Amino acid sequence: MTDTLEHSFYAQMTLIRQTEQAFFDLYSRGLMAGTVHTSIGQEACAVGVVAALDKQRDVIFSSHRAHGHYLAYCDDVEGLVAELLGRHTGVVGGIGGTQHLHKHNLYTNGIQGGIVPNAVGAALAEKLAGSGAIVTVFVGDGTLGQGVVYESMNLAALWALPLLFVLEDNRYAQSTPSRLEHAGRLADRPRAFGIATLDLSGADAAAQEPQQALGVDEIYTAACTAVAHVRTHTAPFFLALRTYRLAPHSKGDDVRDPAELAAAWAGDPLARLAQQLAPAVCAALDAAAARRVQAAIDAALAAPPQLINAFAQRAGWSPWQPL
Amino acid sequence: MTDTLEHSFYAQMTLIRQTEQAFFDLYSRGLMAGTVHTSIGQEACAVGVVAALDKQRDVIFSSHRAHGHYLAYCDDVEGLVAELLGRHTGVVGGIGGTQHLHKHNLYTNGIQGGIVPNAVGAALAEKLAGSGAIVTVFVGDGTLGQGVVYESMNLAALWALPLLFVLEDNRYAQSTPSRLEHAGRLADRPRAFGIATLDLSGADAAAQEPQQALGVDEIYTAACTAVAHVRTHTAPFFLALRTYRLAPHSKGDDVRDPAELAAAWAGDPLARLAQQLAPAVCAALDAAAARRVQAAIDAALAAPPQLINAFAQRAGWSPWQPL
Amino acid sequence: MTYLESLRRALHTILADDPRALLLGEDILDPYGGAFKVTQGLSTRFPDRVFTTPISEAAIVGVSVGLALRGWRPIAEIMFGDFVTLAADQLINHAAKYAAMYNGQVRVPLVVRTPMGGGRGYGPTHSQSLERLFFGIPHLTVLAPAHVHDAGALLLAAAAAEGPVLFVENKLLYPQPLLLGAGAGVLRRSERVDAYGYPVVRLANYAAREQPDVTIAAYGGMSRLLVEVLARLAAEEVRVLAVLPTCISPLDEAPLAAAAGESGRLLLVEESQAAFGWGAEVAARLLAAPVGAPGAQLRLARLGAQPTVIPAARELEDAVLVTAAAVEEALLALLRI
Amino acid sequence: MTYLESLRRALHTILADDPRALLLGEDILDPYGGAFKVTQGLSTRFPDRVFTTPISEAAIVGVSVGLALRGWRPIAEIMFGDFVTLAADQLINHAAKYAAMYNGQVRVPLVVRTPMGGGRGYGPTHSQSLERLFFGIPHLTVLAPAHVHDAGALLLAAAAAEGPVLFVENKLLYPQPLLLGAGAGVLRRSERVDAYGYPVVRLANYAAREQPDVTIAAYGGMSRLLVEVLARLAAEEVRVLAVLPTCISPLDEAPLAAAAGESGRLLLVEESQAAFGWGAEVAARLLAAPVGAPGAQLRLARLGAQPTVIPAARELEDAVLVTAAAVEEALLALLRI
Ligand SMILES: Cc1ncc(C[n+]2csc(CCOP(=O)(O)OP(=O)(O)O)c2C)c(N)n1
Ligand SMILES: Cc1ncc(C[n+]2csc(CCOP(=O)(O)OP(=O)(O)O)c2C)c(N)n1
Ligand SMILES: [Mg+2]
Ligand SMILES: [Mg+2]
Repeated sequence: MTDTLEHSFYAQMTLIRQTEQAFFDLYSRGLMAGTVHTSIGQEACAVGVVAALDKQRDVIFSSHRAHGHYLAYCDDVEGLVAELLGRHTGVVGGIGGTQHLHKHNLYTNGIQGGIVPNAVGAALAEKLAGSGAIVTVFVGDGTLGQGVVYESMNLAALWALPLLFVLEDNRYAQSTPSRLEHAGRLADRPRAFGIATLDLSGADAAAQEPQQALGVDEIYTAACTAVAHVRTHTAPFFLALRTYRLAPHSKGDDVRDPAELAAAWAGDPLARLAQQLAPAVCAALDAAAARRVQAAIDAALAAPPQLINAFAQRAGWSPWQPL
Repeated sequence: MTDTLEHSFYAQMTLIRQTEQAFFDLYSRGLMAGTVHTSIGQEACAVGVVAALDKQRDVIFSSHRAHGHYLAYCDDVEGLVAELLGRHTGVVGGIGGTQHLHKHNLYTNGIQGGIVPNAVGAALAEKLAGSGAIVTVFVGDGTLGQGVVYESMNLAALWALPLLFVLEDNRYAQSTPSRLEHAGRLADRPRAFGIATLDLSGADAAAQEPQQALGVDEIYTAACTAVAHVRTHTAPFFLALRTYRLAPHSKGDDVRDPAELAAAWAGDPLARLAQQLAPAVCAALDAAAARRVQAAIDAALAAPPQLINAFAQRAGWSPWQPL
Repeated sequence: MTYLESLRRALHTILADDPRALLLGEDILDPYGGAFKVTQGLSTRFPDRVFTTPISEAAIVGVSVGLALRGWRPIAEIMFGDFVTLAADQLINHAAKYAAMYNGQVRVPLVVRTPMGGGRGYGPTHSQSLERLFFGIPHLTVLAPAHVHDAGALLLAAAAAEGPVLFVENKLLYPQPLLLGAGAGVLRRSERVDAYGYPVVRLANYAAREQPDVTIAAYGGMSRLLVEVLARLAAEEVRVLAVLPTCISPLDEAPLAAAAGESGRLLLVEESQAAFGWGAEVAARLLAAPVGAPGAQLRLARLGAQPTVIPAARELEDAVLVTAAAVEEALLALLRI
Repeated sequence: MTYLESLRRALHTILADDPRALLLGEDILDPYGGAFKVTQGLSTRFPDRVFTTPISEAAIVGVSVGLALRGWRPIAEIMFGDFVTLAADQLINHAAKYAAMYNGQVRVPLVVRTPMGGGRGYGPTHSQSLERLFFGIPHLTVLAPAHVHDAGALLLAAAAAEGPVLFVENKLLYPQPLLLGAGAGVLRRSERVDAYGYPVVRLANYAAREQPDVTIAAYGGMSRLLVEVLARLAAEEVRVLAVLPTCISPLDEAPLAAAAGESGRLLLVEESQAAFGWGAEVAARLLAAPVGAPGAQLRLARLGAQPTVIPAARELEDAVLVTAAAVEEALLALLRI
């Protein structure tokens, strides 16, 4: 791990953290509507995995908790903030909102599991095109409840597709602990389909005691191995990561044991990374991120109102004619 | 294996064989319409597994290739033949036809995989009722392509349900060999969900050389173990059986290598069982079965025409009033 | 009592009264009590009969079908109505098929509850009204209470039904107080039942001796807009009769035809796109009446969402979905023709 | 050339002309060439672009969506139309959503081909016409050729479309020779295009200078019955104009309205249950025309399957599904009102 790399990781993680904290703030001030799922506590997964990818050509799919993946991939805090504030300057014009993002080669959708076969298709697309690109799909532990995920594992293995599954195992799906959702050890599932698997989830579904979320350096190292496997062998890989969601599932809907939460905060990967760096460096990176987030918010709030006409035209209806 | 048991197995298997051969005959004579999927060559699976069940209380789900399961379960050749001949005396009045049978505790449906969560629900029903009954669901190798099968495995294991999965691995789905459909070894999939598994499928999906279909005695012994596990532990079990479909997928649509087929016919489990018994016994059992099948056909063909009115009334519409 | 409380109480009643009643769904255990809190308190009170599930919508419904086939009375929750697509096969090819295809020898008494509708900025995959997929599917009943109905009583009826029911709740109605009884604010409310025995409510913003100028028919979440529009138009002395059924499919058009006949003008409003929606069937039945019959004289219009995705941004969402202003405008336009 | 051959040739043309075209589906490899043989010859000719799949309908469509998003032109086959329920989520919440919800920044040019319809004794889960689920879904086009259309040409058009298309074939039409050209047997055939550019065919069983007594509109497999009924009624000197669109949803009602206007009487026929079906939307649009306009004078009737499962037994299936006799009867009844 070089210094520069760690600085870059910290810069990205603090940007994600501050962007998402700003979202909570904007909600409480009534400036944002709808819902939001933050990756506070899980930034290391996004940053560590995406750092191992080739951003020029690789493809990413994610779902409801994708802000971190988005920022790690394209650093477009302005487009993201404007999107969540419902501005036409948002990356998808305020139409998709938090769960439905797209920029360059990144795609998200709010239906759990549904993106996984799409990612398989994208991996087949790259393989057929001989582009050398690989596809990464981020899924949560709860999302392994969806049958189509297994249809997808089977196809990815059967057709030897360049697809990296990243499981962000935060041990909860919304309010429900993994042990009430899953039988067996999650990482055994891709293995059963013959998919090479690296299990850093740290425990089987039934284990009780909280464990520490992986740090960004561990994730980056593992992701490099995983990416190399996928790219070299043109074959899928499943990377299971232990992580923890420090914020509520969406907003305020947290029923987890406060002691468990406190312990998890004590192991916050962002804070742990900060301890490896000089305090001044962190402070400077924090401040820079804060300035960018604030500027993005200011710009978004100042953006002109929605361009209903333009949207309507693209979507194929006229806002001036009733059906 | 007692003599009586083997006689009984032979009697059932020859009844299934002759019933299904009669179906082909009825088709070629234009007396039957629609489609049919016979279990010719796979009778041992039906007979061996169902013999291990408690027919008074246990529940069975199956799908498109269910005649064998049906006859092994309730011996109702008359109701089955009439059903396939579209008579109102058919077990479900000619409405369901070959793929949609129901009698007592047996249910079939023609959507691959869809019955599996239904079987999970039935297993939960029996567990909640404390009936001591177990549920058996028969699936083909191809059907493991359906995502809902994995949702079901997960739930059966998570909730410790009395559910026996029986995989009839005949290495083909319709025209497609298993190696073009599946990655990895099929029996590893239930194992990944923590389901106790007995793999008598004989090979992983990629193996090429045909192997001999299991005999009814091997299947019965394995099924007894499996059923005991499910009933004693109130927990799911997965029994993977090597078998072979000697007839086409439905009618005439066979594209398999004739040499492979010939080899499989040489290992026909029904013929192998016959070799263990006295020829006179077999001949008597064959003749008895033939008489029953013929009588069932005669009765069905003589049955009065469809009772459209009765069906309409039950289904909630009037045949005499247009919509 | 709110719409949500009424539904929650009904679930308590169902589980208390029928030992065969079961609940299944994602995140339905206490203290969370479901994403929209409709199941709160139930897992505490009936711990053995409330099952939180994995995120497996197909299996949730599929398991419920198996339970129903085997004598239980499952009530399944699909967290957002948008996800019923994942259970479409179980609903259409399993739940709705077994009784008829087994020649009436089994029953599948199953309720699938789910909240539909937009207006909360949840974006394209969490705001739809996809009950339309199930309209006209034989042997499947689609029920949808508005907040002018006794939502809980309807849920009790659904749970007592012989066959499968898709029970459509509405996200924006959850916090609304029910408008029941003869006087619903300034509106006169009356109730009857349709041919299937399910309630149909009429709201009038004019005196009993008067005739309506125009009739409006809608269901589910649209009641929020109707109540607002009727109150506003009362001030402008536009007499509006609203008619709100609860049984959406199969359709008994008679109560709607009767209400429409009183004014000779009918506006059909639905939250989803109007094309191929509920209003299409209502219109087809009412207008295809023999020439000379009252129906054939009807002036009729339909209103629904714009035919595109439901955007997350509030202003765009308002532009796509039906608003009270749009309802009012459509009513006034209908009065002019 | 049969309907089936026409479709098969079109697939050959598509794969030959567009190197980005791909096929996916169950059992589609040679020598089997698909359950209904529509894909025969393709895997031999284009071995790298024809993918046989596991029995995973959701993934078949989901993978196709991913391919389409990334620049390929996938054509997926669902073996029986009854199984589209399993792909409903991918069609509705993925294929039809991406372009609009990403603000027009992507395209999903995807064709999902599938055979619908009964009449072959396949029973309740292999005989339905479930395209109805997808009517009115924004940004999803439902196309359905009849045998009076150039089925293959329509498939070429579907493959060239910008967005997702559900392409509905019909099992009983597969062996039928296409009826193309000006003279389709005793019937006069003419063709125009609707507002979306898709063909609408008119068949008349009377001379060019005559007016029809009655108009009949239908799509897909119903063409088999229409051709039969028109020929028979010609002998009885009942002049019938049949109009058969290929773009079922979204609906351009204008060609149907024009044809209906010529006789003043319209029978709408569809293979699925009529309630909440295609005819409902047609009827609603035609009849809701302003009072005084020609549409409002229309005498209209609908005909569809009985609202129950489609039985396996031949006699029962005939009793549930629409038959030529039922069409004829409905036409004659409509002539009497
Ligand atoms: C098909 C579907 N079912 C349910 C939901 C509602 N939902 C959104 S996120 C979520 C939990 C997801 O858990 P997990 O996959 O572990 O991801 P995490 O939220 O922990 O990041 C649920 C149930 C959904 N969006 N899609
Ligand atoms: C959901 C679904 N997809 C496709 C089919 C068509 N189909 C019927 S049987 C079959 C093959 C099943 O293979 P397998 O499960 O191995 O059973 P086998 O026929 O070998 O007994 C297929 C594809 C179906 N009935 N249901
Ligand atoms: Mg999680
Ligand atoms: Mg098989």
